[in-house]
Amino acid sequence: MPQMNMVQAINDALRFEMRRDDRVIVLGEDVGKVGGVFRVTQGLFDEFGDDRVIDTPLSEGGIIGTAIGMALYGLVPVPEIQFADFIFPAYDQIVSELAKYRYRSGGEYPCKLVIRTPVGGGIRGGHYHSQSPEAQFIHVAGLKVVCPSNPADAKGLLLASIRDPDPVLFFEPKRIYRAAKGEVPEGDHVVPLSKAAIVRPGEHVTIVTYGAMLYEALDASNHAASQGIDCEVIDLRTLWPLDIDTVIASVKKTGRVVVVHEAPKSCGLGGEIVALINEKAFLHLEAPPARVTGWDTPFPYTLENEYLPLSHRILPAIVETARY
Amino acid sequence: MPQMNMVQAINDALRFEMRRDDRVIVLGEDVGKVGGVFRVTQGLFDEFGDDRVIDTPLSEGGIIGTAIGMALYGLVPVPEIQFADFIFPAYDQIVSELAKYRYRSGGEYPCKLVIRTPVGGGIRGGHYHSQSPEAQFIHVAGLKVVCPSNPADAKGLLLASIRDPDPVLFFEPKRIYRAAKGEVPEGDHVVPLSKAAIVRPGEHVTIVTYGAMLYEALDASNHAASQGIDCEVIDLRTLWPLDIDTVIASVKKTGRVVVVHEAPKSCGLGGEIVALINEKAFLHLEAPPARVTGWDTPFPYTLENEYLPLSHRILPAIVETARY
Amino acid sequence: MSTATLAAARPGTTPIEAVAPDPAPPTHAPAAARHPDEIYAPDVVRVLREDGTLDPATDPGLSLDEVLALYRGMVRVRMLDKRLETLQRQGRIGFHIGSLGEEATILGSAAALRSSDWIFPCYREFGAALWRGMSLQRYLDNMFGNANDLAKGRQMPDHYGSRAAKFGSVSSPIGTQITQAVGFAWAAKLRKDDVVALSYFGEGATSSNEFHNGLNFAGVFKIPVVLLCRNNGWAISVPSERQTASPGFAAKGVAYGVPGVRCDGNDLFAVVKATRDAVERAARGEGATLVECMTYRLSGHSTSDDPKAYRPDAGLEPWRRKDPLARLRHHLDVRRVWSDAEQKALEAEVEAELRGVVAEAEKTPPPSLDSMFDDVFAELPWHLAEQRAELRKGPRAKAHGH
Amino acid sequence: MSTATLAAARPGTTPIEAVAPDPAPPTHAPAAARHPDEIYAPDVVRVLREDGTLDPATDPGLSLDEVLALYRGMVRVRMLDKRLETLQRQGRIGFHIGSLGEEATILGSAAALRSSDWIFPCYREFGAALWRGMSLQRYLDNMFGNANDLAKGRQMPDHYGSRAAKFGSVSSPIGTQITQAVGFAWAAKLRKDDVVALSYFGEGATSSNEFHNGLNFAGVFKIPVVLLCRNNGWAISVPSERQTASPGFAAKGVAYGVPGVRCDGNDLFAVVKATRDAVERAARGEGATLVECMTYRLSGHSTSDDPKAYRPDAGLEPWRRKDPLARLRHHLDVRRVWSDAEQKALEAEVEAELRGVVAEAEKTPPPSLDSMFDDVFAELPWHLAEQRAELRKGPRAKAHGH
Ligand SMILES: Cc1ncc(C[n+]2csc(CCOP(=O)(O)OP(=O)(O)O)c2C)c(N)n1
Ligand SMILES: Cc1ncc(C[n+]2csc(CCOP(=O)(O)OP(=O)(O)O)c2C)c(N)n1
Ligand SMILES: [Mg+2]
Ligand SMILES: [Mg+2]
Repeated sequence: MPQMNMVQAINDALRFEMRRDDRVIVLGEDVGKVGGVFRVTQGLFDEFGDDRVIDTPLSEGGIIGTAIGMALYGLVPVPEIQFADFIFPAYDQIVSELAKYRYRSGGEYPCKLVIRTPVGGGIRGGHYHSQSPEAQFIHVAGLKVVCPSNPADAKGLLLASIRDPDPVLFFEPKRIYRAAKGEVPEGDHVVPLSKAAIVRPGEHVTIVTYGAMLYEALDASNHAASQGIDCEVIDLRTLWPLDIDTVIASVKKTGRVVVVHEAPKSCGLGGEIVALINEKAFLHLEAPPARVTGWDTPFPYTLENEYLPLSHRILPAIVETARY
Repeated sequence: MPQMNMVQAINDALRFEMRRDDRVIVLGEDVGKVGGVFRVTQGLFDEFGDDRVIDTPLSEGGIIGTAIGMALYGLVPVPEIQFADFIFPAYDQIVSELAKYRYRSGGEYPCKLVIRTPVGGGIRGGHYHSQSPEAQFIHVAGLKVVCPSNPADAKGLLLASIRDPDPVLFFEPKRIYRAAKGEVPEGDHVVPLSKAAIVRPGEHVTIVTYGAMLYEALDASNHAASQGIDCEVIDLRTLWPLDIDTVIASVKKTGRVVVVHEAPKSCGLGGEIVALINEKAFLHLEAPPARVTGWDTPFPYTLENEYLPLSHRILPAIVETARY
Repeated sequence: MSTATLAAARPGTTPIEAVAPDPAPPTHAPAAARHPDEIYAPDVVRVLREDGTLDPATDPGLSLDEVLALYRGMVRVRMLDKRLETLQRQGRIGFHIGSLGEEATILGSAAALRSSDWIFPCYREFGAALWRGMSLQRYLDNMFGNANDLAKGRQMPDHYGSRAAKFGSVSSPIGTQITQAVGFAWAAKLRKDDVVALSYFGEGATSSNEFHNGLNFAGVFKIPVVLLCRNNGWAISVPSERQTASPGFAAKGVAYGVPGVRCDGNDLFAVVKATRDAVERAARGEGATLVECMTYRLSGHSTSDDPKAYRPDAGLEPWRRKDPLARLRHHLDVRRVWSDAEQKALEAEVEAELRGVVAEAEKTPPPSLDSMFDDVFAELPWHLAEQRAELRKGPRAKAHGH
Repeated sequence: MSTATLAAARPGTTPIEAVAPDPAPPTHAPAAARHPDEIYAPDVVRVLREDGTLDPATDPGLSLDEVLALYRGMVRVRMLDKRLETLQRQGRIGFHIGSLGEEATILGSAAALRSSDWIFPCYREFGAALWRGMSLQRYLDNMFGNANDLAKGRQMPDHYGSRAAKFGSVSSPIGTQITQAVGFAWAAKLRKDDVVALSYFGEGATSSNEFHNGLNFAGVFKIPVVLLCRNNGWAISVPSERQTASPGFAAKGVAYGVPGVRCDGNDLFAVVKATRDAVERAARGEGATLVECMTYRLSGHSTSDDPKAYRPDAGLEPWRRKDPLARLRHHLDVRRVWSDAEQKALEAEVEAELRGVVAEAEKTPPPSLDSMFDDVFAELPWHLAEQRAELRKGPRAKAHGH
């Protein structure tokens, strides 16, 4: 199997699916000739031409609005939003329209597309090139939300997302775009949605996380291991609808849980996971579920590494939860 | 004290503050001559004229974007969004700009305004005249979120919101715009932000709610009382930053909690409250905190009363929590 | 603590329009004054002359059968509007948003489409849906939100969609359909299919984000789309001159390299002409056209609105004289192709039809409880399965509506 | 389960531009070809002639002192751009977004404002901030995100704001400042203050929602605002002809009843003239003007961009010949008011200044940990007090940047 980074794996998935299914269309700002500002769509313009890899005007509402129209026609658009921070001009089209199309039309008009967008910190992007807005989409009924943590999953989840009948927000953790490397199956490779991965089995504390913070959780787990704490690390992969069975089974085993995400704490996915665990495994809890997240501030520039829930902040939460 | 409904009380607050402070400006769709589609701004156009009560073009982005500019100049705009469902075209201005202005400018540019908007179900408004998007704003650092449940609070919280130095989303539960009536203090009347009200003291189960669902929670509490269950009902009033002390004190007393809101369950404010209770009162919990909320579907039309977390759905949750 | 009357605050159903009319008289001149004159501007497409004859220079050449069919359609729409308003006043339906005065714009534009073409509607064009073949029964089912409603009772009245009629899904947020229509037609272009999309929107919607996005993409990518602005003078209480300072709505096309055309929107023939030209242009591969139909909303914005609060009745007079139905009837009279007897028969026929569909819709039960959880996703995920089970188990709410 | 190399995936700092240039040659003609010719269109305001003299018909009549001050300002900006690019390459700052080739547009427009007027910037106008009196030290502090940065190190480099300079807060989301500028000027108008706001934006931003909203409100309410479009030919890799099919960017004003003016953006005098006229119009109460400055982005979009991937160097030639600094210098030479010796002295002076401020900024410590929680709200609420306490208590991250 070839070694790839995340950028290459996503590119591979797009290329594979565009060859297989001529309904798949890529559109967005700078996705064409230059191949995207992160080069994720590199080479697609040359292979598939201006009709399937489309540089658009600078308008996220226009990108998503027209992609919705294309989807209603029967194409499978895979629009790119250059940074997740810039998805908000299209928020109305996404939450009022895309999310509700199938439902509000009584099934007359399913509307399927995949919005790809780089997410999260780690590139010194400050306020507007670092945010993780997944909760703002999970709360809205009708959207699926995916966030891979490694190249193989990135390819497999993207192919699953494109073939899934529902609209998907596909968040790509840009911090690990190039840093996460690994073997990626050639050709067709699907990682099913709504299935988490137990990346590190363990007995004492469950860590639920996703995206770039997986590596921080693993690093903290290694440190915890040296203190005799054996963590089970779950990579959600699909954030919504999430794999509740895997989470609950783990918590029933460990009785202790730490949720880690980059997004701000309040009303983030972490709170939802804690509430679900309360509803489904209350009597198994040996310690209060902990959250290690971005602070409830805008994403800062210079103090980025103090903002992110990196290993050094996860470890104390693990220890405290284990010792509770 | 005069009797008023919510519409009258809010109107009274606006009129009072506009007389007191000539920096206060009302703008929005149909707020002028016709006094708003719910008549909340009725009479203000006649009293204050076209320069302070402004009918705008049909553009929420324009309304909020220009209101931000006015606020930067030193005015205190109180824009109205006709229905909370239509706030999303302005979402970028709110979450990317308004919420971050003070922070990103290092305090050079505080940006203070109050967005008033009718929220929630109860008027047979279907998908797009019924939603409760508070979580989509609470998650974003820098915004305060308020939701009154009665005329006196509506006036007092609105005056507090207008005088508060931070941007406030002021959600008005339209279901009780006219149905909630009560005495409202004349003249100046401030209800401080971030202070909840214990509307019904009780010993057995804490109910945390806000807005129109308060009355459903009270109704359910009355039914529960006849089964010997004594509920303490907390009206949050300010949704963010919420009055954590009141909530935690109550849960420490009762050990049992039911959170009720109209918004969809997943990643809603309910999950956040449950997680906070876990963090701050874990050892006091006698039963898993329960959530009674809108379902995770778009807001339906005909089945509206089956969608909303009305008394008949709150009661079983109270009983189950009490008997756990 | 609150001094509110708690009991009173558990309402049943508050209708949206539970608002008192503003007693204050309007203080600035209504927009009404503006349009009747503007219709005579040299650039405005007109066909039907005051004397009831057609201007041969612009006549789209409809056959007599076509004209009569459209006339019948317009009468049907007007009767339907009246009936729905009555049903709403009687509390039998919750809401209606009508097209009084805009029938020529709506029917004429729908009639100018080819059968392969698609409509992306606003909320005021049920006449176009019916013209395109949506059954009246299904439309009434939507008004009652019953189990037979194509939208499964999930949306407000007048929010439907019909794939069979190539008529998109109505939603409330203003303007969103414009960009979607552009994307849909773009897809057709990419697939080399001979399909044109037409998007309806009010002049108020030209202020929305999506007007800007839709028009801009349509211009840049030469999309086969017709962007049809119903300029009916008002966006609820806001007159069109407060909507923009541009010389008109068609003129906005310049900003996007999209040609703009204005027509007399109360002249059925002019609407057919302007729309048909635009459809043909699109089909020839020449791209989008912005068509402004200059018409007038004779009724309130919807059954929730009382226009007396912002618009003096007097301002309506010049527009009442331009009533599109009366003008068309005058034309038929001049041609001697329609009689009072035929009119009576038509009205009786529509009346009978209405009575039937209303009765049927009213007696159809509401959608099933379970249906609330369908179609959020293609398949029911675990959390919705749980919520459905909870709803099934729990006590029932008092139903409303039915 | 994942096969990823987990260790490798804990990066330190990946700079935004960690991207390889695309080796494929560009396949369609660059926009570059378009503008140099367009500048000679009859409607375009021009002053500075090829021979270095000024056209008296349009000459804004700057004094020699003013001209020299602007020339010095432009040289300073260009030297600063070069230095910042170097600092970024050396890894001493994280990012820079420069103005190479756009100096006349930026300085000329800033100079046309009165001291009471305000700027709502895009991200490429540090030259205007410095012209308006923001200190170079504070600007460098922002580039380093240190404790003296007015933005307290919270935003990326080139995202600053200075109340003293009447220069708004730079943010990344495209177009948002346009509507804000309109609202700001609207407030001034409501308060009857003699204040005009000027908003900068690129031609790419004309596709954003907020261009539409800002222009529309500016037209309807006759706002004293200058909407200044820097048409520099590119929005990152997207040429301006893919941004719109309109005949030009100034032409978009028609859609809003806002007059549009184009000027040669590489002609300092033309920019002053067009902007000053617009400011005066606004101050006279005649409302907004859309000013398109036709210029060219000679550099990449930012230090994160490699323009070779989409723009052949050859296309730059006609624009290099129109370099605004060279043209202004030629004018000075023709007037014999500037010498090579003066140039050398100026460069030495700026060089010394730069050395000082860079050293100072670089040695200034990062903002304090606590500062992360300030200014989210005016007062620290409980949840942020808790989070601050948690951060204080916990182990420290490895710092980056410094
Ligand atoms: C985004 C959004 N904002 C506000 C509304 C409320 N609203 C419904 S209809 C309407 C006026 C629309 O006017 P126009 O576009 O002219 O269409 P018309 O009703 O005249 O046909 C408004 C403001 C809405 N539906 N969506
Ligand atoms: C809403 C939004 N979308 C995308 C981006 C990413 N982006 C940054 S600059 C830019 C191009 C801007 O082009 P233009 O407006 O012409 O300004 P210029 O850079 O040429 O000065 C893009 C797409 C952004 N910052 N904001
Ligand atoms: Mg209208
Ligand atoms: Mg540009």
